[in-house]
Amino acid sequence: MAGLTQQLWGVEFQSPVLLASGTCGYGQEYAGLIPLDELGGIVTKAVSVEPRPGNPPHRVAETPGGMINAIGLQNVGLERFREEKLPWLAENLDRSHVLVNVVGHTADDFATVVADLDDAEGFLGYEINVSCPNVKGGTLFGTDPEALGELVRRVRGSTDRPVIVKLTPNVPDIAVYARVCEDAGADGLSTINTFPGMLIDVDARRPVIGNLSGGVSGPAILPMGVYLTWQAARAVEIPIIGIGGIRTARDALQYVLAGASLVQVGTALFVDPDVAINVHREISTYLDQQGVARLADLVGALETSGHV
Amino acid sequence: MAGLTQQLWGVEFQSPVLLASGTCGYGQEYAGLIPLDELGGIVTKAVSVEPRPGNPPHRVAETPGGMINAIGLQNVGLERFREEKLPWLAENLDRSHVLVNVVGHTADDFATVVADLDDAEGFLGYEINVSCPNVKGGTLFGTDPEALGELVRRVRGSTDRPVIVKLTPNVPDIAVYARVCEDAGADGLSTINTFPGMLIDVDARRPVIGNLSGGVSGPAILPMGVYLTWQAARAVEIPIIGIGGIRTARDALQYVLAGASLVQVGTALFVDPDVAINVHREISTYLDQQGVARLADLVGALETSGHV
Amino acid sequence: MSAPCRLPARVLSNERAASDTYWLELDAPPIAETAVPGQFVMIGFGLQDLDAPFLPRPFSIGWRGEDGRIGLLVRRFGPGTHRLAALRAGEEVLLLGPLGRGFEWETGRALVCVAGGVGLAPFLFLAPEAIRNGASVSILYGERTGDRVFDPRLVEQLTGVRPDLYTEDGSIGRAGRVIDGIERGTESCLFGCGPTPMLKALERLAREAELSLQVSVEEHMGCGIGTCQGCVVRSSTGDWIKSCTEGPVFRREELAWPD
Amino acid sequence: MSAPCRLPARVLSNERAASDTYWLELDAPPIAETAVPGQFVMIGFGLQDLDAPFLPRPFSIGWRGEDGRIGLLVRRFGPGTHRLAALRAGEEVLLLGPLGRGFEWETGRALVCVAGGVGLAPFLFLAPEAIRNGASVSILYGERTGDRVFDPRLVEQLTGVRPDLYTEDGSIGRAGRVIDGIERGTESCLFGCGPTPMLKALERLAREAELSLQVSVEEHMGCGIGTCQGCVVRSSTGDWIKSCTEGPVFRREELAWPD
Ligand SMILES: Cc1cc2nc3c(=O)[nH]c(=O)nc-3n(C[C@H](O)[C@H](O)[C@H](O)COP(=O)(O)OP(=O)(O)OC[C@H]3O[C@@H](n4cnc5c(N)ncnc54)[C@H](O)[C@@H]3O)c2cc1C
Ligand SMILES: Cc1cc2nc3c(=O)[nH]c(=O)nc-3n(C[C@H](O)[C@H](O)[C@H](O)COP(=O)(O)OP(=O)(O)OC[C@H]3O[C@@H](n4cnc5c(N)ncnc54)[C@H](O)[C@@H]3O)c2cc1C
Ligand SMILES: Cc1cc2nc3c(=O)[nH]c(=O)nc-3n(C[C@H](O)[C@H](O)[C@H](O)COP(=O)(O)O)c2cc1C
Ligand SMILES: Cc1cc2nc3c(=O)[nH]c(=O)nc-3n(C[C@H](O)[C@H](O)[C@H](O)COP(=O)(O)O)c2cc1C
Ligand code: FES
Ligand code: FES
Repeated sequence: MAGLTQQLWGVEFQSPVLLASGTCGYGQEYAGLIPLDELGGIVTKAVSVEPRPGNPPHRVAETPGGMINAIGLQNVGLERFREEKLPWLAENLDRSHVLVNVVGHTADDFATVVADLDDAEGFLGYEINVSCPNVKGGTLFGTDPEALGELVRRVRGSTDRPVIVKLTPNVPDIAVYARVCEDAGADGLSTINTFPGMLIDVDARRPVIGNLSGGVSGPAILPMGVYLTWQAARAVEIPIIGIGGIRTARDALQYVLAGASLVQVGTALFVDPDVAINVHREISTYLDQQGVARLADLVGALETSGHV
Repeated sequence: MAGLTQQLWGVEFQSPVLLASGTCGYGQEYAGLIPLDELGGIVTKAVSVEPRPGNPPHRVAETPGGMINAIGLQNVGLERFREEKLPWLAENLDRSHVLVNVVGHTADDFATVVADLDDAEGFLGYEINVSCPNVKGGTLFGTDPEALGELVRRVRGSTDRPVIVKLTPNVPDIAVYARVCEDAGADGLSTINTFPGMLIDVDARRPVIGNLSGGVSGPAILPMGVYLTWQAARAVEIPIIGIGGIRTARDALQYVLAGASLVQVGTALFVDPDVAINVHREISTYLDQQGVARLADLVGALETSGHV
Repeated sequence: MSAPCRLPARVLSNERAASDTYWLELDAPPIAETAVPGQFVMIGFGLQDLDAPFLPRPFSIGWRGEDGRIGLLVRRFGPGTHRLAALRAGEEVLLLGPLGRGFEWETGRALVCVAGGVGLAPFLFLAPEAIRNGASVSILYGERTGDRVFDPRLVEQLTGVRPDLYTEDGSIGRAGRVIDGIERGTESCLFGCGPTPMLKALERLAREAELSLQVSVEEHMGCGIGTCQGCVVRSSTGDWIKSCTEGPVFRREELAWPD
Repeated sequence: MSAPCRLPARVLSNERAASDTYWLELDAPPIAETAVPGQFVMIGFGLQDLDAPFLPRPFSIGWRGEDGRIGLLVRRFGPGTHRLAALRAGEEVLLLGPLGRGFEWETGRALVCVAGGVGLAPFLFLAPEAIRNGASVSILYGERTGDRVFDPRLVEQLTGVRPDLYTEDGSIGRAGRVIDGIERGTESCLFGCGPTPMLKALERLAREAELSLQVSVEEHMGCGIGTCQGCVVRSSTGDWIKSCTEGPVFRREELAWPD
């Protein structure tokens, strides 16, 4: 059987498949349904210093080949996350890893969350969400190289745990942002977050989404995600987590060939909670069929010679 | 019957529906299939100073809810366009309008095309393609506000015909680019061009597309297109042409409510050449049902009060 | 309340029950065995095809059989429900359920179920269960037009209760709105399921008459199990609360009722 | 060559003809009346549902009936062909056609049709037409495995020609590649349709033996009618030329044949 394990950030990931932030809550909700401890890991819903009330409904709606969401980063806040959510993760996840998705309005906010959680148990590191388009100013860090570098340095200085920066897709050249993060000390990148989008109820002449606009996810964004992952991977040495529209092993392997060491599945979970474990199994079967010994051999193995 | 005509740039558009650049050639190819002269108009394949050979195959492939293309702006070049293509358009299109999509490597290139065509017959104005992601450097004008302003001023100075700038979607804030174009004298904006994307043949471990990456179009990008049209429309006074993923009247009306005076259908033509005329008819039926007298009354009529 | 399960379920039958209205029976033993009235399922179409619709769709459990069948009352609306209406016996869908919090009642109470349109569904399930528990059940069932009425004899067959029928066009049953049929000043428990305007009117009535009321609400959903926070409604304390796990059934005091 | 038309076409029948291989008959009079052998149709699924596949798919016209029917030989490959294989009589697809440039021949010539797999399709249409024109036609038909072979008796019935059959696994017909069956040094016209490696081998053989050869090529297509420039192949002069309008049938001299 092919080896699907990946050695990253000083630990072993038993599977390359993680659950994406915002689509698996704090893990607990999916506990009976998904064998969480057999996965690579989960990324929590964004955690901010204060609890966030979030946006008015509708918060989700279907779009062609995907969905749009504007949750508004509703979350329980740092304190309840630490007291109520982390202990469950510490207790129940043994072999899979937890990344805490962190969000804030200022670099201080981010640093506060990181500093406060850092000595707690139950997680491996942080995924810094600089790219959520749903909260006012939320794109700021993710689309401003200077602010981004500053933020990553701040967070880097507040922890020795792995710091993974989750990039926003709506930039002209993601390589620039990838390098900024690497230079500022990031240990990895997650590519990509959702695309800003809007859906209009033509009869009501109103936006379907309470927040007017939201983030588009799902299969519709797969080719964009693969492209941006490839662009980022060519720009930096740090490992990359590929995200966007994954629903099959072949989708995941596109990200891997483009340069991702791990992948996350998000929206597809809503359609089928088994998707994560199925993707894992199908990757394994595929590697065996192809005679590939280790998944690691495929990371960034895209062949482009003979192409333009 | 509701009025679907729009008065723009000193002329009347009998229909708000146009065919998008690159999806209807130079019109002639669809002549027997689509009642071109009943539409709002067509936008030609990009015209550059010299003929362009274009990219190697595969040039097109299917993606979830859409397609990816990397034609590489293959076109007959300015001279043959003027000699062979424009005369056909001048002769055969009476009531619908032609926009010539212009592309180049330098501001000079653009100005040369415009200056050379300007006294020819058979078209209304120009759609300046600053956003094609397929040719190296092709995103330059579209993602660099300064270069964009410069380019638009150059083109503006070379013609009295309407100059419409077609914006690229992969920018953090399209309003900035919209305003730059307006300030530089553009008469209108087209939103949006395709999203950079990549598709990988997992078995071959190669990009499916000969050019490695290409532009994603089709229903998958509809919510992004509506959002970006809304953002652009709020930033400027000049009219906007909404583009991206349109296949039904309701799709088109989303763009109209978001602020577009006209729309273009592209990829959907490949699925059904009747799409353009069907969208026109269904808009008409819809307006009648809703008791809306003129389509113009819906332009930008999105109601957002009571939302966040 | 037992843990939900994921279950590819075979369509046993799918019959047109009225205009745009279908009675869909699925083979889903684990759900049939544990569900309580007011709970729902998410129906998805899987990831193999990229067919629309993409997101799963929520439906009240409208009935359960001893043999593991569940019945859903589906009204055609958009692409998801059109797809469901077109299902044929033998096809498969992906179920997640049972989900959410159902209706609650004390034995011996008189339950008045107020159903607007396919809001009838949960009460088809509730009525026989409640009657078995010793409650007395009446059903007020309203539709806009007569052609959309789910046959009252079928309702009686499934529940043992003959519904009081109202149509706005007056073509069958009494002319008027279902809400008109509620006797104020009763000691009964009101249960409501239907369009928001109906629920609002019901709430006003219950508030004024100081009646106990539980309603089943409908909001767009992503996951159905509490992870995505997509399905919130405003609580009486001003918070956004998840209708998929804290609801879909709420006591009227739990919710904010803006005009 | 007449102008293509857009046509919602009803499926008349769809029968499994071999492993993964289907014979699909559509009601398409305007196409049946004007098509010439080697031309193709684009089959799309319309814009109403957002079902995959999105882009239309190209298929050689494999036969035409007097009564307006056309027949297609479809091999299951990816989502588009899976969908086609599952079509049932009465369903509709969206056709665009007839498209492209077909095979050309002079009356009285001996035509040798070399078919790899479903590359057989255009020759089922060509053979009877050419014979009616006074040409003599032979068909060399190869498949990788016997289970994929379209019944030679059916070929004979449709075309009047009994094909020389080759399978690589040797299970039916002669063991080996179809290309082995070509007699060098004949005065015949070679026509080829099949996988690219086969076409390349055929081209080398024709070049060396100085035989006339026309091949039908396959490239990904967007529009099928020459507007999108999606379907290019390399010409012998180094240009990218559109296979949908300048082809899909090319004389060997028109194309570049890189190794
Ligand atoms: C708990 C619950 C129980 C329900 N029970 C039933 C039932 O028994 N019978 C029945 O016919 N319908 C029921 N509905 C409504 C049903 O879910 C919607 O009619 C259906 O989702 C519409 O999908 P569509 O694709 O046909 O329409 P669209 O309007 O095209 O759907 C687009 C999006 O909006 C969502 N949406 C649209 N309308 C509703 C709605 N009323 N509630 C929730 N989401 C909606 C869809 O899920 C989808 O994500 C219930 C809804 C909820 C929340
Ligand atoms: C002129 C022409 C005639 C053809 N005639 C026949 C025929 O008679 N019988 C038959 O079985 N097949 C024929 N093909 C091939 C057929 O079009 C493909 O098998 C089909 O498009 C594959 O679609 P898919 O969704 O099943 O596979 P996928 O590989 O998933 O398709 C993905 C994309 O690639 C394109 N694609 C994949 N393979 C091919 C291919 N070989 N040629 C062109 N595009 C491809 C598809 O159109 C689609 O856009 C012909 C192709 C061409 C160009
Ligand atoms: C309902 C929902 C909530 C999300 N919340 C967050 C979040 O809190 N933080 C974050 O970084 N990304 C969030 N995302 C983005 C996802 O983690 C992921 O990047 C995106 O959905 C693309 O992946 P997918 O197509 O597999 O869903 C959310 C996505 C969805 C659908
Ligand atoms: C095959 C193809 C070729 C295209 N060529 C051009 C082009 O030459 N110039 C241009 O401005 N846009 C070009 N586009 C972009 C379209 O005009 C349009 O902006 C985009 O496809 C989004 O619209 P759609 O989703 O309706 O296709 C092309 C698109 C496709 C699919
Ligand atoms: S639907 Fe996801 S939390 Fe309720
Ligand atoms: S397929 Fe569009 S030009 Fe050939």
